[in-house]
Amino acid sequence: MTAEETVVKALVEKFPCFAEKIRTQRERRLWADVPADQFEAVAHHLFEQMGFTMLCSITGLDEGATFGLLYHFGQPSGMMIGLKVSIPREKPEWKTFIGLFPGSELYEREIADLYGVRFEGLPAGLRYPLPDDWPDNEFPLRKDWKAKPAVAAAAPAAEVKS
Amino acid sequence: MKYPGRMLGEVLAHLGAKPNTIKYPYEPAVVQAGLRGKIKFFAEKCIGCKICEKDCPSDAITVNKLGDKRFECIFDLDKCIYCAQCVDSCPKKALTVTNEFELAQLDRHKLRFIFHAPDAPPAPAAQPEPPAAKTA
Amino acid sequence: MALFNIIVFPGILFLVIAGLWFEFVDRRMYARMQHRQGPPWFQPLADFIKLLAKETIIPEDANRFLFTAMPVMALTATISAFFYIPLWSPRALFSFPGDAVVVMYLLTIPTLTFFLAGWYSTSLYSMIGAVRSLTQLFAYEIPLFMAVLAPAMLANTWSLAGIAAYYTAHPLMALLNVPAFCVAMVTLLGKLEKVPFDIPEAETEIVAGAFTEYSGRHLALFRLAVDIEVVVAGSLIVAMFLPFGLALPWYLGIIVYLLKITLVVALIAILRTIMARLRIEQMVNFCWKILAPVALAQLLLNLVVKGFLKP
Amino acid sequence: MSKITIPIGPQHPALKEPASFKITLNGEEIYSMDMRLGYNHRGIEKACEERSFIQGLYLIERICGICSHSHSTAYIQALEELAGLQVPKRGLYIRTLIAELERIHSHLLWLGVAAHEVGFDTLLMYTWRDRELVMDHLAEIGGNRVNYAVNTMGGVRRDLTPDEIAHILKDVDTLEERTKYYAQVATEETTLVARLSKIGYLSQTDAEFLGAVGPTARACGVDRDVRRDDPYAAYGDVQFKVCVDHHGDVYGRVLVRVGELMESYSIIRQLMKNMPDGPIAVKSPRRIAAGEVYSRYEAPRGEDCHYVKSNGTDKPERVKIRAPTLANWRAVRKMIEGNYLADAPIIIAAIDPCFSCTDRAIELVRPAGAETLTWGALRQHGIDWHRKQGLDFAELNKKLNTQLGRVK
Amino acid sequence: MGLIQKIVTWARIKSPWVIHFNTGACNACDIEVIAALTPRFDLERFGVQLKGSPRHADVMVVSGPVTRQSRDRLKRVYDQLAEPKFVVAVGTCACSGGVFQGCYNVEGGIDMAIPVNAYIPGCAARPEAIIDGVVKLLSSLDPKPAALPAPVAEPVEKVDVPA
Ligand code: SF4
Ligand code: SF4
Ligand code: SF4
Ligand code: SF4
Ligand code: SF4
Ligand code: SF4
Ligand code: SF4
Ligand code: SF4
Repeated sequence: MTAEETVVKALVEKFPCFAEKIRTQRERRLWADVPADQFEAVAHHLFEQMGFTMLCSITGLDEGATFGLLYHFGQPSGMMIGLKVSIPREKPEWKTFIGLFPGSELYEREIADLYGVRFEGLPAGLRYPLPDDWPDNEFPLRKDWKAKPAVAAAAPAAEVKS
Repeated sequence: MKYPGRMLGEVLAHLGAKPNTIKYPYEPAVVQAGLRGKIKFFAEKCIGCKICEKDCPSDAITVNKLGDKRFECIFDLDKCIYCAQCVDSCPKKALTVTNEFELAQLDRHKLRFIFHAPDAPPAPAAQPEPPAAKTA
Repeated sequence: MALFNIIVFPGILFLVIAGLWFEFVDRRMYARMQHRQGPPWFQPLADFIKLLAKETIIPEDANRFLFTAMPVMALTATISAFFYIPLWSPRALFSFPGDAVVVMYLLTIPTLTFFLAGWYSTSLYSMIGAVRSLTQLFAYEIPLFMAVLAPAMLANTWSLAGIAAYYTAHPLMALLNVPAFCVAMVTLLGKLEKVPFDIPEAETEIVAGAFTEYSGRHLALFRLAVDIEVVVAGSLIVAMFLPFGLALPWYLGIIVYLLKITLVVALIAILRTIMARLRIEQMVNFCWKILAPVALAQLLLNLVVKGFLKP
Repeated sequence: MSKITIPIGPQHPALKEPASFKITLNGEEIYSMDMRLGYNHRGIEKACEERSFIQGLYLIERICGICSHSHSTAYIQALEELAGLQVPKRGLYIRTLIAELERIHSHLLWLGVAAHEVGFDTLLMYTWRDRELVMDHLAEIGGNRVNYAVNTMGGVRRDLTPDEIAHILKDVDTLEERTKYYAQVATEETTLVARLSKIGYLSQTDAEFLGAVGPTARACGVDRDVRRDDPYAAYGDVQFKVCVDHHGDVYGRVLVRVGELMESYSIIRQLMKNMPDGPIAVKSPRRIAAGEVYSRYEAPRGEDCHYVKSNGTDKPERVKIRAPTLANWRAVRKMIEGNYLADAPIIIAAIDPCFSCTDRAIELVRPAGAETLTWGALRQHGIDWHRKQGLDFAELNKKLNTQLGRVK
Repeated sequence: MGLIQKIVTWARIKSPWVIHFNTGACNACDIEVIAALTPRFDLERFGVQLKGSPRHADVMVVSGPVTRQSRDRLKRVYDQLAEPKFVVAVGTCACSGGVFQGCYNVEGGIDMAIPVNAYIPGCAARPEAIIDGVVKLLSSLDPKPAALPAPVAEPVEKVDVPA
């Protein structure tokens, strides 16, 4: 049995709802959609029981009616699993994972800034990466967001001293 | 063994040696043969397909049709990132890279570089239109 | 004649030229040891003139009086110290018993002006730089004093001219002072705030230390004061530890003197090329745990030798 | 004693890129640090969605100029996997060669910068002088000293001539010798060792927990390297050892990077010896089939991850970049606590931060709720601290002010 | 022009102290600026010294496109420079925004925020190109520019300068 099959089997045993949803793309690359209510349990299980101790990145996705949050967990052996959870666009709220993966702080702040997702439990801190004078309720990575002149103000070169 | 002044020997040896510094700009720079510098345009080869414009990552090249099979090409040297993708993309090899890199100017306007089309064939003495003003 | 001596030679004009020249020597050697070409000979002069002609900004909440007075004070103190040091003959321009101590004190003044200048520029970096200057001063001043005392004690006089006369008479005695010379060289790096003791102006930590807010004229004068301090402190070291060739005719004497100063400047340049900057508390430890005991041992040695010679 | 907060950055000589840190000090000791990143945020991820794959490649390459090849390779690997392109062997070897040359230039650069941070400019000058050899080769092969633009979809853009191979091999020998010398200097120069060891300590557990990557993690004993764990390009074909060290401090990070330099020389020799013949690229389509891919790459600073999602057009649907420095930030915060202010620059430099992707901006951080410090308060703090150390500036000040006729 | 003026101009040309500011560059231009100070190129030949404090500098070398977050900082640092001051834009980004034109957080070239005295295109501008730009700027200050070597390649085509 390949390493990928082992991981899939272990996961399906613990969370039967995965049976259909895990996709093996190639060596060391697994993908799965996870229901929102199961996500925390799955993440803890991966971290505590299966050696997926690295959180490589959190990717925000704009999928129309929902926002996707794609968590990539890795094992030191190189195995990667991408877990996607969808949260509704009208109520973009999700939980922070800084207790389990402290490194997720900046990734979460980034998504909060760029997509407007609120992370419950994320301590107040300096914003990242948008500028301090960025207007509220402008989330540049949402698909319906277009750079407005007010934001991308490109004042012409006033005078070029030569 | 640890001791302070570990580099003493090396440093003293270089004190008398010829410095590593090149003579530029008093002597011309020695540049690598494949250096990607300013792009050069051959008007006679161009067919006006504008693939170069489309692939340019930084909106630095503009090809204008002046008349029948006559094209001029405008480079904004202050926008070009000298990636030579346009050279790779051009189906007619109407563009090449040169290794000219000393492009500094005090006046930004001088960084717009125009390769003019060859003079129009004498018959229709139509005055070519001025290039469409690009948004600055 | 005295006026000529003060203003032209070996006075202010000479000091300015020598200061700028030795800055060039130092920077050029530094560059060559790093395998690069380095600045042209007129560089320090060009820097100086340019700074004089540049706009001078005084920070709003700085103390205007102190801010402008400090560079002048640093400059005057260093220059006046110079007149008490015998250069190429056992005589100095001015001399009185105990002038060695006065010169040492005068050379402390520039550091104090750096401190005050930094403190009253009220910028964060200047203030940290200022405090570091002072902390560093307390660390190196004692070993430096002790190191300089050693040859004076042997010569049994507190006058620089007297010391010079003594060693001209007993040249071999100068060899006894080699450890003190080493201590003095190292502490000199601290006094001149050169690597490894450039902590008060560590560029990567606190920008330019006490001078961060200085610009134009004031900066030019400060830089000049530092350049001249190199020559003056170098002269002091030379007078104390390398008292050779003082009996030569004056033209040879001058050449020998210049060579000796060049040697000191070269040593400074080499030392600053091959070391990394220490941290302030490492520097203090080093001064107290290593330099001070060495200087003390030298003092004891000289005492014993003197006891031997007496009877 | 009260704690004070000082801002460092975004414009600061120790940081060549803008970032701002707020450091809360307890005396001269650092109590905590927070940072404001974002000065370099340009919005590349959004811009990628608005440009074609090929235009995006040049944009991605310019996320960071120091390891431009890392980002461009991570991205192009993702595209090739999406499009199902089989890159010819020779193309992969050239890509790997550039990757290793880049690692050499980056580590030499870092060694110099680290030396500069502790005031040892001579080492900076020497390492950067030798780095020019690598830059020459990169310019020779790629056509530019940085942002070589070697990658293209389906392979690489320029081939190697036998002459160049011989030339590179010769310079690798020179560099190997120089590196051995620098390793000696770094481990034997007392003043340097005094400044590097025992500062910025991070334990192995913390390194793993905080998600540190690259040399930063390997210097703490974390044995991870994407080149070995998840091989890409030609790394499956070469033998190399992953450099791990257990010092956990800045000194350990120097050792790891020097060790990696030596490994890179050996990798380059193997690549040159086994360089296959054949084409260097395959033809690529303009549109790429829908799908999503996660690509990993071991950049000089650690693991670089790119996620690319395509929707079947000639533009990507989503590009996500997780640069190595970003992953290391949490660890830096931990490392810096309890060190002296004077060591802050070298500790920060020790992870080899580049903010251009992460965004370079360091501001020493203020604890939540603390009021802004006025100059007066800061001055008072300085006085208090030094009085505790046995220096009383207040007296001095008073005297001075009375003398000047200004009664305080 | 009086003698003093002449001497001052000479000193200014011979002693350009530089402060480096990155407004959001990709680092490549920055490392090339640093590389220009190292042994192979050694800008100190022309009297260039890299300074940390804006108060000490004459020339501000700026790399990178102006991002929203760095714009105000840039202006502030520029204001802190003592007169006379010059700005050199290094790299295509600093000249126009380069590849980052149109990114939402990028405002464009340096001249959007502060006046620029010399533009050095290139991505990244080679150290030689930086030297070339600095020398061009300095010689423009000189009423009688010293003869500079001819450029490596002659411009072949007619150059048209739109008004
Ligand atoms: S791609 Fe070539 S042929 Fe087409 S417009 Fe551009 S230069 Fe002309
Ligand atoms: S070299 Fe690159 S940036 Fe310049 S015109 Fe060609 S494609 Fe555009
Ligand atoms: S060669 Fe390809 S890219 Fe070029 S014009 Fe023809 S189809 Fe288009
Ligand atoms: S780390 Fe970045 S800012 Fe620092 S020296 Fe290197 S390139 Fe410059
Ligand atoms: S790790 Fe740093 S040097 Fe490497 S590509 Fe990323 S930003 Fe550039
Ligand atoms: S972490 Fe630094 S070196 Fe790496 S890509 Fe980002 S800016 Fe560049
Ligand atoms: S990679 Fe850097 S510049 Fe690009 S979007 Fe992310 S934070 Fe911004
Ligand atoms: S001009 Fe090019 S190399 Fe320079 S900062 Fe911009 S993208 Fe980077």
